[in-house]
Amino acid sequence: MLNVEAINLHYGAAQALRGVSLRAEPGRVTCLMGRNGVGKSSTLRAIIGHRPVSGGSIFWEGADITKLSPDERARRGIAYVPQGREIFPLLSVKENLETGFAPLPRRQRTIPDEIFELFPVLKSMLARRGGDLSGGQQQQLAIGRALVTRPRLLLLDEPTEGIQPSIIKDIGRAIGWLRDRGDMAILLVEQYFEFARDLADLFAVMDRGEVVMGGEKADLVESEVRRFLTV
Amino acid sequence: ADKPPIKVGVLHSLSGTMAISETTLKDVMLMLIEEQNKKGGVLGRKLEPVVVDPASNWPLFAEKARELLAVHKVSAVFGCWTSVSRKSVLPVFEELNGLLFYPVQYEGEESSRNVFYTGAAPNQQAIPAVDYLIEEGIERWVLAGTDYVYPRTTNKILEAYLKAKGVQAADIMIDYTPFGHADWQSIVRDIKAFGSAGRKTAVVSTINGDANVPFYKELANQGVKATDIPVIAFSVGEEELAGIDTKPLVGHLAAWNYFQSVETPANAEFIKKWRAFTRNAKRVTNDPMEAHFIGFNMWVQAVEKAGTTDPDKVIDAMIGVSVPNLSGGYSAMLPNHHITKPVLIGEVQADGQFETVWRTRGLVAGDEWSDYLPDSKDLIADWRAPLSCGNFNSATGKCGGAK
Amino acid sequence: MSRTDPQHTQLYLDGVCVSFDGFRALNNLSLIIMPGEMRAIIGPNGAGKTTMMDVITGKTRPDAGAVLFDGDTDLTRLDEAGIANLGIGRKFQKPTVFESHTVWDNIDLALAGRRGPFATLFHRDGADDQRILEILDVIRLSGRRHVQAGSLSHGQKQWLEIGMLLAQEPKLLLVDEPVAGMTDAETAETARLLRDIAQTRSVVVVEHDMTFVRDLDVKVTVLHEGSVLSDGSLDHVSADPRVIEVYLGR
Amino acid sequence: MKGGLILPRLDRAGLIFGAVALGLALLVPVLNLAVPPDSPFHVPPHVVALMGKYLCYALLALSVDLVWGYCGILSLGHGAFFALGGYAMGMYLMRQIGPRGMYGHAELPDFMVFLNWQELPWYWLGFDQFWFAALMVLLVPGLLAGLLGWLAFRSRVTGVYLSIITQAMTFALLLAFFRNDMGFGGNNGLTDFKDILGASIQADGTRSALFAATAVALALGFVLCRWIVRSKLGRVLVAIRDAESRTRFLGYRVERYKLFVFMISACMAGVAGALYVPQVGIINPGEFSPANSIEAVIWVAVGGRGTLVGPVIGAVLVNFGKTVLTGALPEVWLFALGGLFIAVTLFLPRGIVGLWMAYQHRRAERQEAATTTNPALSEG
Amino acid sequence: MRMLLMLLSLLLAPMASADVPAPLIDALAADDYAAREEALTTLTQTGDPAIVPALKALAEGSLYRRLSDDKVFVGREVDDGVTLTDPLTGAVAGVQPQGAVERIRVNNRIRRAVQAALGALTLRSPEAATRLKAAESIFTNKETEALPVLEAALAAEQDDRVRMAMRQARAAILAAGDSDAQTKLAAIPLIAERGGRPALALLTPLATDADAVVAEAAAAAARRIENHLAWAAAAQNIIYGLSLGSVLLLAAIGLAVTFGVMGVINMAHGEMVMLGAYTTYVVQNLIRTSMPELFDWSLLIALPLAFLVAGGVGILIERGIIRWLYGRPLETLLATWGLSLVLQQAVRSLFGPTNMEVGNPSWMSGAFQVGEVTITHGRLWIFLFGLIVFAALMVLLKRTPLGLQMRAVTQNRSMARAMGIRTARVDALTFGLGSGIAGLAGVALSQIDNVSPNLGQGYIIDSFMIVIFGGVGNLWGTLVGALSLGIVNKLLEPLAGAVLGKILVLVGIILFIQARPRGLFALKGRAIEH
Ligand SMILES: Nc1ncnc2c1ncn2[C@@H]1O[C@H](COP(=O)(O)OP(=O)(O)OP(=O)(O)O)[C@@H](O)[C@H]1O
Ligand SMILES: Nc1ncnc2c1ncn2[C@@H]1O[C@H](COP(=O)(O)OP(=O)(O)OP(=O)(O)O)[C@@H](O)[C@H]1O
Ligand SMILES: NC(N)=O
Ligand SMILES: [Mg+2]
Ligand SMILES: [Mg+2]
Repeated sequence: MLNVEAINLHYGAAQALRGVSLRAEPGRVTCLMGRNGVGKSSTLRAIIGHRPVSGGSIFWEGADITKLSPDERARRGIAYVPQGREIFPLLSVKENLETGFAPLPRRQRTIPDEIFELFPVLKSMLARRGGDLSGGQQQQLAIGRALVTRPRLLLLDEPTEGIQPSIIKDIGRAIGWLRDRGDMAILLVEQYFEFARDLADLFAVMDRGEVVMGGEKADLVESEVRRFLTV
Repeated sequence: ADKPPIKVGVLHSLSGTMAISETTLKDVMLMLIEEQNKKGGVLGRKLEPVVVDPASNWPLFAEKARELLAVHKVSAVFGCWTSVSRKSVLPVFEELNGLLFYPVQYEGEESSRNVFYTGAAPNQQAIPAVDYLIEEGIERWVLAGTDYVYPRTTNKILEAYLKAKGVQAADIMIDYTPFGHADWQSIVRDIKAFGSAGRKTAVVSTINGDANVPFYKELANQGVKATDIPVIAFSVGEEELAGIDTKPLVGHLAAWNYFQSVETPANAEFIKKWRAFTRNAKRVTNDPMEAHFIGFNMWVQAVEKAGTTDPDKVIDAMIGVSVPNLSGGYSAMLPNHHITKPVLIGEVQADGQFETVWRTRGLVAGDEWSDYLPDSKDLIADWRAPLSCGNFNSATGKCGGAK
Repeated sequence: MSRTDPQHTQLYLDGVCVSFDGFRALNNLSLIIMPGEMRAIIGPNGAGKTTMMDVITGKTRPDAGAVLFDGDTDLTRLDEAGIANLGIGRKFQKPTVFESHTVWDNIDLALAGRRGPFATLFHRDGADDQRILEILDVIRLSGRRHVQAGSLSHGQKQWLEIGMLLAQEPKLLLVDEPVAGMTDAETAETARLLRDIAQTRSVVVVEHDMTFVRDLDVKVTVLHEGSVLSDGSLDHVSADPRVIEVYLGR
Repeated sequence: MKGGLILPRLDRAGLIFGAVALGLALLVPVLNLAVPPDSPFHVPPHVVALMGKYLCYALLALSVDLVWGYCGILSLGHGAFFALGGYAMGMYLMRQIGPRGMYGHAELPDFMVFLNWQELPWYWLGFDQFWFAALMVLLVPGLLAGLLGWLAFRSRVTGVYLSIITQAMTFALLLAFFRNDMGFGGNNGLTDFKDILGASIQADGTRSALFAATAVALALGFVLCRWIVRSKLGRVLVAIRDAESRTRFLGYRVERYKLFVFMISACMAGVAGALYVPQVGIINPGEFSPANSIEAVIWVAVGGRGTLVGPVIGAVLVNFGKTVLTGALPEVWLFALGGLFIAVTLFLPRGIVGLWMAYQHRRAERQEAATTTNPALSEG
Repeated sequence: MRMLLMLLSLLLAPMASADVPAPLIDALAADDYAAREEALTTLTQTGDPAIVPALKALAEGSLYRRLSDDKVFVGREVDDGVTLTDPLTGAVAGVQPQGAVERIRVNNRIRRAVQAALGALTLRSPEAATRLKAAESIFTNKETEALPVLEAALAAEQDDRVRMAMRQARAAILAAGDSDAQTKLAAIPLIAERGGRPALALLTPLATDADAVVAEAAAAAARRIENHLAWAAAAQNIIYGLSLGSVLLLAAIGLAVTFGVMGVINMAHGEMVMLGAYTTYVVQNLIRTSMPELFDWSLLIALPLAFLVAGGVGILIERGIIRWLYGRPLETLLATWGLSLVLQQAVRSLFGPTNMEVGNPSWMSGAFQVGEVTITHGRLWIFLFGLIVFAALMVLLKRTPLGLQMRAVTQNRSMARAMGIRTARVDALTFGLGSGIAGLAGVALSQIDNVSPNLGQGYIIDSFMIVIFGGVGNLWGTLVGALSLGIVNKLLEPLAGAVLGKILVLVGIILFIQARPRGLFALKGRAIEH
């Protein structure tokens, strides 16, 4: 169970997050929405540890991880699919996937077949350099790579960006399947409203660095949310 | 006792490429000054060394020379190794009327009123060395050098000299390499090939500094023995040998004016003091150190003679000063600001020392303007009044160019 | 299609092939854009859409085929700058802006104008302020104009790049996934903007967002494995079973 | 109203800088020549020479910064342009010696005489004329930079590849000038100069004049650089530095821009070298050594890359430090200098000027943060 | 059977039984070199093999004069003096303190005379190899006086190879002397058969012999040999090139990790090499003083230590300095430059500025001959070592999880952390690895170059050049780049000279980079744009 409690985050003197609080639970999908530049990615960066928070705390599985390094967080079962893919450009597709072995004990160091079922194109391009892939292929690789680590918390930053419709549907199904397995908490940042609505169990809407609305899906009033997503 | 000390500048590179050779000279100067102070200094005043580091950087040499003379107002400077460093500081010494003692064998072709050349001129090293080898029956010659002025000039002189002795051009091979040349495989092979023509061959090496170690290592590896093709070097002394395993090199030669192995009481004393000063029972001595020893003692004597450190007076007093050298005998300062020295040929021994196998009967007077170069054979230097000229042309009867 | 006369076309691609170490990214691709036409290009990931833009803008040289601009200019002989100066502007799939320049300077650099070193050296500052302000307004970044572009969020960079494209005033715009990472409202806004632009120039848009493509309301070309799989109206191609199979999914 | 928050302030600093340089050009000669030696305000001649040398280095650093700081071309061979300018000047100075050389030869420099050269090589012709030498000071480095740049930028050699070939260039020149057969005096180089423009090179007046000329050249170089970087061309350069290929897609011919600044920068370095030689009295191949070029880059980094004041401050400071330390701590000064370089990188990531800029920047940001409620606020 | 032959040959030896009078040997202790040489001549004229030990001792400098009675002994230095043995009988004559004996000095002339004398004397040695060497020695010295001894030995010789060598030696003497045309003509094929430069040196004067037939035959033979030598020289140049290339490879390969993989412009790389060389020195020094018998192992002991020392220092550097500079690659130039100054000065302060002596173990010394091509052992080992290091590094980077992590971290540090890779550890290990390899290179370089504080400076430019030439980030490029630059260098050197050759190589690199702006093995495709 992830508990983000009133975190602040600064870029230099500019404050990007103001008292953001969030929750993510195993077996459920938390969906984070908001316009461009409101701080969604910043929130995920704070959770994985790429940026230090300047206030507040982050708890994961009961422990305070606010001060831990990103690799330690990864070892505790948090995986991250960043916006912009962040593929290792000169590593082959296979090697990109194998970087996910780092936090695993030796006997678990295999690439799960589900990944190739979900993204068949990766299987056919194992030897190609990650940087040579098309944008959408890279996005698929980034998701696959995160799954290799067998995470218990999956952070997805706009995972459908640049992906063809059929695979978006597959990803939706996959996320649903992972959720239904019940052992994984999923925090999803998504602009694509329908996709988010279909998957979310919990939601939070951000504006200007703050969470302005949030709660159970049942409480979600579509028009209210849409208000925060319009320009 | 309260008289202000006399400052003495020490201008040797303590860092950079030349530190390897020059640092020792700085230490020797400190030792000589300390010794002199124990004897009560000069003119009843203590000597105070001013050490600076020109860092093997030639313009920095000029800057530091200026600093020594203009800021520290030193009475004399002992320094430089490479010719270019000397060339760099020369105008400074002339402008500010300072005294420089230059302790390293060099190409000659220079005489400045403000510089005293205590190292060998070509006729005090190269020519006798070649004479020795001719006597040994050498007929083919490899002149191998680092590509800079000293080897170029020395080899020009030697080439002219050898040809004057009847050696054919085909029997002379000249080869230049860059500073710090490290891969000698081909050149050693070529030397071997040149030397296997059935006539006795020797290598005259003006290879400088760092390049020597890999050169000798390659000689050893390719099995070039002194009995087959001896190498005679002008820049390889005890310090350089200290970095090489000399067992395979026994018998190769060097020409100097001093070897550590020279058995004179003065030398034994010097070595003892040096080892005590450096607190190292194995420290070696070498020729430029001896040159500083001579130069320093000459300066002390000249200052005592002049009764002042005033440069003009000391410069005049220097000529004719004569002090014991370490190889046996007295070296005297000549009117051309070069000195008289014995020339010794030594063979490398397994312990890294040289054994003298030949020496000139008497002392050889340093000849600044070579007799073997067409444009300099008419020139002489004589800094005594009334001539007082560094490049007097005896053919035209005029003192050329410089003041 | 490859028989068509290139004359009077804005962009003319015929039989273009590109391969990377044996992998055929473009396979005998032919495509024609007429002046003032807007075309949407869709197709599976890896179909070759970005590669096609690389070929048009001179980033990648085709192994074979003709690429003509304005009916007669052979683009394969020109370098990137030369092509850009013909009036071909591009927005990249991954937003690329000058990170250490301000938002303002990014637009300023993109503004149409002479591109030579001496022209820029003697360029009078302030002459284009009005135009820059207009563009900033359109992309809603006026308030951040003095901020370094590197500190923009992902979506803001997308907008900035669109702004740079506008500033360039090209004859042909190549827009690779303009709405990725935008909210639905922004997506609609972008579609409107592109339609405006297309009044006066030719536009090629690549997108996976079908709502957006529908909003554009133009002819759609579907690429697959480096060549055209199908084209026509969105409704037409959406009904094509092959398109559903490889792209839209069920 | 553009150019961010920092540049306008640097601008003022820039103006101040120009004024200081010109002031020095006047003041130092006056303090040297007109003030009696026993006055505390007297500047002794050796200090004039030293300061002149620093300012030459400063001009070199400025030229390095123009290409590195603003265009991302890390040249590890700028010392070559400096040295070529120096050699051009040195050749002029050699010719001025005339028959006053050791051998009294009317035309041939001494080093040619004793290596048996019979006549002056063709490439020495014309150097007896100051205007010709001055032209060569600009032309030779400029053309070499043009050739290398044309080759390299055209085929898009960038980053470390470019750095290393510039290094290869200076290293090759080092070896070439080393060769006595080249006719540039081999390792000893050119020395023993006597006159420049008819004035004795050792006269205090000449020294002061040379110093003043250097200060003026530095001020001019500064103004030139400032003009370039503040123009739209300057912004294109920075764009090239940060995203070269993106700049191309906007229609800028990157190679022309690079060539333009590279050549200008080489000419500036050449001028610096030309002013350096009469003040230090020697030019030899050592100036081509790659270490010298690296050092110039380091002055820039110490002072602050991508600012124009930075390189000047860096060059003067590092060289002043060297002067002091090689005299005061001859045995350990390398520890101090090396330590300084490490410390600057670690603690002053943007150099000395960067420190000041960071302070200004923080202040500005705080002000901005105080007036705006939300940084993420966009108009919409 | 062999015993029998040996006895036979001893009996046949004409002068073997003659007793050598001791005063002849004592005369070797004469005052000056000329007198000593004369004494030597007299001594060798006895032709008695019994003087061989004395001659060998003389050449090696272990012949002593006892001051008390001017008698000459073979001496061996021991702790408290010199152990003397009688040069003829081998009887021990006690230990004398250092001051009581004096070493008999020799010069090259005496060494040469001894060598020639030994050549003749050892023609009847029981060892075939020694006889072969003696024959070879006569071939090169061509001393007419050796002819009778040689002919006698030839008559008794049974070993085919030795016989051949002796016949060639005989031919050499005859051809060099003023024999008749017939004899010379007979000698020419034999000499030609031996081949090589010494043969050529013999044939060249014969080619201008008064006798036209002799001249013709000699000229033809000389041409054949010259032809053969030209081929050999070409092969030799290639081998030199490979050898130089392997030195460059070793120097550069560590940089291929710190610079090529990590992107650190590591100006202190040369100093890591230097640390490796100094480690070798320290190891050898310890071995010399405490366990001289281990000397031949010194390099093998030094290798892991040099790796650890340089690698350890590398890790300290990474943790202390480099790690703050990721993302600012150009600034690593500044910091590592400073570092290299500090390290050089530190070594200078610690060990002094002069060269340190690092010896070659016996297996690294000398050379062997393949036809006319000489291969020195040291160079061969360095070549093999370079390849081994290369292969090991390749396996580590491409086949191990650590290697994968190293590459991942340097390509995208923050994403690597998010994947759970301990970037701090991996960074330290990568830099340590590159530095450690540089240390290994130092061990190898200590065998052929100066061990001084400037050691590293000599290699840093070449190393960068090679990594760039091969293509940054491509190990194969570094390998091929180093070897090909080595070969090109060595092919140019005989044509243009060392200085001009080097300039041409540099210009070549500049032009090459125009053609391949990202090096020999440039990475292509989109991937590199990131
Ligand atoms: N590296 C950075 N430096 C400075 N400011 C930054 C940086 N990254 C983001 N910001 C600022 O922080 C704010 C929040 O950015 P963030 O990336 O979290 O937005 P987002 O909600 O993910 O937007 P988008 O939908 O466009 O991805 C933005 O105003 C942005 O300008
Ligand atoms: N340098 C390269 N080496 C190998 N394969 C490459 C290279 N560049 C592109 N490819 C391949 O070419 C194909 C076409 O890529 P492209 O980027 O054009 O696709 P796309 O249609 O833009 O896809 P997306 O919708 O995912 O952006 C992909 O399969 C990609 O992996
Ligand atoms: N003077 C010398 N040896 O350079
Ligand atoms: Mg985002
Ligand atoms: Mg694409």
